[in-house]
Amino acid sequence: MSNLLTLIVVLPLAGFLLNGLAGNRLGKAFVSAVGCGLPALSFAAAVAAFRTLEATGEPIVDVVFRWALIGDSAFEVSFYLDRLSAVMTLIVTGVGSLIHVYSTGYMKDDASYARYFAYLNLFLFFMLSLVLGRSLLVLFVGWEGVGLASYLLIGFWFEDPAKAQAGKKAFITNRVGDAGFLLGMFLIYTAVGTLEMDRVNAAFMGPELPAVSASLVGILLFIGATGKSAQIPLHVWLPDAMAGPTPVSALIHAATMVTAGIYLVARLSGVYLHAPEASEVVAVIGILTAFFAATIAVVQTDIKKVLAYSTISQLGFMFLALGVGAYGVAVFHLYTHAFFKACLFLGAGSVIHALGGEQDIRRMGGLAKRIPVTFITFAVATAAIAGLPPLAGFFSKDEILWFAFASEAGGAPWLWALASLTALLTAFYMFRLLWLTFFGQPRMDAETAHHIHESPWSMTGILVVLAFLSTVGGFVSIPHFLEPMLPLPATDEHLHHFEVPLIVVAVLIGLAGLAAAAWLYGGDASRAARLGARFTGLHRLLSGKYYVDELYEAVLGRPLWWISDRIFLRLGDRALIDGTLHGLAGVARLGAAALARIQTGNLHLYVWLALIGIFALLWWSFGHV
Amino acid sequence: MIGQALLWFFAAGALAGGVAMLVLRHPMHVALSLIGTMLSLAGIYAALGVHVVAVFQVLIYVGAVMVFMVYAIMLLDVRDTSFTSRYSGLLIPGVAGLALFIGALVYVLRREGPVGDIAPGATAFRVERFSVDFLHEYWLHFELTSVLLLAAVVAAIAILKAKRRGDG
Amino acid sequence: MSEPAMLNLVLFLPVLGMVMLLLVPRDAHGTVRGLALAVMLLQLALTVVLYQAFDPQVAGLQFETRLPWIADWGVYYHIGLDGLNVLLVLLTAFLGPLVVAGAFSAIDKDVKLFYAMVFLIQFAMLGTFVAQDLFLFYVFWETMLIPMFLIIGIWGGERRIYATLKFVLYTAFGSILMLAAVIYLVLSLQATSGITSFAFTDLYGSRLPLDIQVLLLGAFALSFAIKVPVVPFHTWLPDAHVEAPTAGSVILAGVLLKMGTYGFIKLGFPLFPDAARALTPAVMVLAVVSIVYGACLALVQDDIKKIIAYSSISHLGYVMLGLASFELIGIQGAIIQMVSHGLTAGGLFLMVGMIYERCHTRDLAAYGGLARILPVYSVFFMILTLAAIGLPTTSGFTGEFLVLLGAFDAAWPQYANGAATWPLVLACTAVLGVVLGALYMLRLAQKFLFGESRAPHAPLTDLNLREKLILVAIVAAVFVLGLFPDSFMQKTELAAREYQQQVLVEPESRWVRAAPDGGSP
Amino acid sequence: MDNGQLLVALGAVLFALGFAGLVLRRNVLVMLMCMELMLNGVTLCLVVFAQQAASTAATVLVFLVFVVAAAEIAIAVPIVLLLARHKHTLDLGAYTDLKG
Repeated sequence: MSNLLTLIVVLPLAGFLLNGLAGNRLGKAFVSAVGCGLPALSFAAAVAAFRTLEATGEPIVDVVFRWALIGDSAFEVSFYLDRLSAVMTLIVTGVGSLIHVYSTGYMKDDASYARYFAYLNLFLFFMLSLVLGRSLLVLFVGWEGVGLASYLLIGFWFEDPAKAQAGKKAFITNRVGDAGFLLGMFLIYTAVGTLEMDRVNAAFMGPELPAVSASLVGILLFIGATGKSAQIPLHVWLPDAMAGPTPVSALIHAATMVTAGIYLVARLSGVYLHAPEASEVVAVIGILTAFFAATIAVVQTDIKKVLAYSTISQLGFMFLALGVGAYGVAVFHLYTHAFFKACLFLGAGSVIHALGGEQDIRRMGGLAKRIPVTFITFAVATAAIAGLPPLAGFFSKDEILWFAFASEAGGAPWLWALASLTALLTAFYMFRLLWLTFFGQPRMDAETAHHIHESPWSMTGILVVLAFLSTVGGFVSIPHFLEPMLPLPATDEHLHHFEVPLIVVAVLIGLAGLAAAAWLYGGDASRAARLGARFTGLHRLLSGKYYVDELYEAVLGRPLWWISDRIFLRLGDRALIDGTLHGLAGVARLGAAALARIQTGNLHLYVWLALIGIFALLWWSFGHV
Repeated sequence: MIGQALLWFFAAGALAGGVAMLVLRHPMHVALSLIGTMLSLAGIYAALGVHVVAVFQVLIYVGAVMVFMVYAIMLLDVRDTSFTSRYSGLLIPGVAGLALFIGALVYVLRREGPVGDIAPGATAFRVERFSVDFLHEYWLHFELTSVLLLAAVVAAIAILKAKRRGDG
Repeated sequence: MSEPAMLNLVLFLPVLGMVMLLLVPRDAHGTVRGLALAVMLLQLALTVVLYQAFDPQVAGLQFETRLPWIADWGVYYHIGLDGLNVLLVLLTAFLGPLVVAGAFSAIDKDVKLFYAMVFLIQFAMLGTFVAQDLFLFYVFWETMLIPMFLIIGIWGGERRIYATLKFVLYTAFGSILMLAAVIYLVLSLQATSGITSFAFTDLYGSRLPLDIQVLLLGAFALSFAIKVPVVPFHTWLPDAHVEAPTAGSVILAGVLLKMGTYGFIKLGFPLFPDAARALTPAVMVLAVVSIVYGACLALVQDDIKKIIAYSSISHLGYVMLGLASFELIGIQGAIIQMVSHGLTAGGLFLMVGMIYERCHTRDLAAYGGLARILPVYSVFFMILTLAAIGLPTTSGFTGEFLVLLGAFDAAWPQYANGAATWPLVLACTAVLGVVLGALYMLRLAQKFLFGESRAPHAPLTDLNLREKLILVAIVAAVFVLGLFPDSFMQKTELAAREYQQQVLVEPESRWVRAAPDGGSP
Repeated sequence: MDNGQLLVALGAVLFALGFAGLVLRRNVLVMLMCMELMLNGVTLCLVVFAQQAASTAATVLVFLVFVVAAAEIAIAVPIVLLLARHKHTLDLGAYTDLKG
């Protein structure tokens, strides 16, 4: 089938239109069928397309229509499936379909059920455009579109102003990144003359480099990626985005949308390969984000916020991999992360569901026996993210650490050291979360405790599937699969004897984190409390998330408002411009008042003045005729 | 020669009437001197041989306009401040203006020299030629004139109605 | 019917409509409204036929009519469609029925006069677009002022007198200068080539010294800049919008503001190409200042109409930027952005009108959570908001993207070869304006649609069928222009290219009309 | 002094006298009549020039001036009547409603 790619993209759109226009009238069963069925069909189509790709080995191109033709510049809407986008498409449609099914249970009693599924399908549509778009333009359409879907879903319960506010914050922060993206895109267009990414890559890989600094392009596009993938300095929106329904956090803010930045960089690897400075920036920003987010996650008390910072941290890992040239590895981690982070979020959703909406881990505890399926899957996913073998996270994280250490395209020991420290923190805060949630004494009130129940099979079933994937996913070597198009960077021969010791260190780190969490939070968690009391300053700094939000508000938000209100509106518009106008009007009025004195109403005077006027004219005409 | 004398005679009459209008106190007297001036002018026209204009001058001005005027004066025979002090506050500026006017006139007449002699009794304004031309070439103007008159009639009526509304 | 005749019919249909309105009894409001809508729909249908018949492969004018008007002065009744005006004519005809239908419930004072004024302004706007003779153009240009003056002055809000005076004085001031420049231009053409002509094509050929060109362009540009409006000539706009009735705001934002930008592209820059090139920095700076300044001001307003009014300033800044880039992509983007702004701002003003009819206030603080109370309304409002932000798949994106790409494309080479850095700085600043756009529009949507549900005069009824149809039409147009702009841009491409040539190509090789029988050089 | 000069001068003097009357006299009706005098002065000049040019057009113009004068007076007199009713005086000094 020639239009398979179009079909993949359009199916969720159909779901959006159906559910959005008629969903409320058609009942929940219909909404669920459309909402889950079409993404599933899309997944099936993706599998079919993948098989075709496997069979032929040639990328599939699907030209849909011409968006614009201006002079010699053609902008086409076309879809492009190669190994990279195939992996992404399978993740997006696969995990996406699972989360749709999960949502039928989670959102069962929500009044806006149809609206929810419409938004979710809309998200899938844009995400697939992003992943499958051949041109940067189509990618950008998807890029902005997923931002929109994210905005709508974060603010899904819009009656709470804080939630609506969080959606807005996400959108605006992303817009800042998008400005960079746009500039990068313009620069590419100016230099290469096309926005089609395979051609852009080819142009940069070709014998004649385009007359533009690849690093500049790379950095500009990376600014876009920091917005979407919540990297420093644009990471502030993701924790707030947890205001949305939990399946949304799992799908959009963990598994798929936030990885768009990684996809973008991997997609344009041709540019980044020739941009060592940009790659360095990517690596440094990645590792810094990973580290700082992990430190914040250590003290968070909201179950979803912990996971949110964990997501930021893991995305930082992926950028680290991209920065050292290991594109395939980054995608590998993206792939495993999609499974275990989705599993964690959905597990958290199940916990929240069980506790009737409670999200504070200080009021949880002892849930292991009450909701066993959730507990087991959550534990598996936690182990996976902590990097314990043989779970999925172990493989991908280990490869990242290795390339951070040994890659000749920017690897360095200090990157490895910081990454390992971050991995330790990761293991620690994840097991802390596990302990506080599932072990120890129950800390919720009796009423809540009484109502604790395991979630319906539509939710637990998905958890099991995802936990299974988190377990075995690591055995599919994505880097190897991608190698034909995203070759791994060369590593320093002299360092190869470090490979095995490093793996051992990584495993030990994971176990150390586990042990530390168990020791600190085991029993009544009094050790942790004492530790917190000793380092109050640090604790406050971490709990305050390094006060980045406050900083932005003080440096950007308030000055912008002040300038707009005081300088532009009051001084510029009202005082200067309107003031000048009203001043002129006043002068005119005064002049009129002065002239009005001649208007005595005395007709004789008027006539006499006319007489004088006639003489003046006569006088003038005598002079001139 | 007689024509020339008549011309001078009527010119003197018109001038006298005009001056009298400035000094006479009673509006009726002013009106009578204006009629005198108009009749003198009619005489001048007749002497020049433009009988059509002369006839119109008498018919329209004296016959219609001034009669209307006289009626108005009789209707409004108010002995108010305009009667007791006939001149406005601008007496001296007004006289000065008049003097300037005359001065300018003299200046121009001396500067420009003769206008060109016009023999009394020239035949340019023959009645039948005028009539034929008027209704052949200037029929549109003729019609427009009637429109103007109609408008004047409507306006006069409107004013009178306005008076009634204002009073009531 | 032949196409030129049809174009004349489209132009004079509003006049016909006015005459027909005269025959309807004063109190038969239903008949008046129905008649007005029918005429507008007929006009739209005819315009669509014309648009379909417009051949994108033909450069220059199509469906031309040229009749002597004041022959002694070389004034002709000369109209025609070309690539620059064809989309704007379509936009005007498209908004006509929506304006009329939108005012069905809002206007119940002097209904007949109101629709007569709408027709008159429709006539004047179409005339301004299709005129190919400077004299005719000026006549239409000035005619627009009168109905707008009355629409704001009679059916406006509390401070309507202030607003309408400000509007008229501003605009009239600009027009006077333009008139002086027009007269000078025609006289100088007469002096140099011996032709007395007001035809655009003749005037394009006149070559004046640079300093004169700068002065004349200044006069034209001031008039156009006030209409656009470009900062700092903009303060009439918020007042006019706030006080105008909905229909007035829609006409104002939808079409009237485009007169300014259309003036630049059709007259200002091509008539004085040397001056245009010399003044490009100033124009671009003003454009970018408008983008940022308008956005910042929109951010701190509490009156919904004012927010949209200031956003118009920002959006038209993009149009100016595209026009002044003299890059084909930028010019095309500017044309699309004009149409797009007409749709989104027009639609938003219509929607504000709809809520105003229900709640009688435009104060943002009075509202909240409308998404719960008025779900259908909110969906439409959200879509138009997103289109105003320039989200991809909407018309706003097409315009903004192409304008920015064009500006950047023009600026980068200058930076790369070391000629000038400022164009690049301006282009980058304009790109940052995209962030501000999201900021103020989302602030509006946020306070208006989300949060706790409250609104004056609750309970409210959601949109009725008439209102839904109006909005569906606009939203459909927004998406068509966002998803499939190609066919529209094909129609404008040749004209955009010609405009670019007129301004950029050095005068030596520019076409100059030969002076007839040895007139003085 | 030839005839033409005489008559043109006469017309000008009549015009000047009328104008002076307009400035000097208080009575509204008298002022109206002064205006008629001015008109007569102008007409006289017109006739003289027409006579010189021997043109019928000028005669037609004279005729039109007459008609205008008649129309003028037909409206002016009712206005004066109204004014007099309203103010109970013909003194122009009392009519200062248009004072700015």
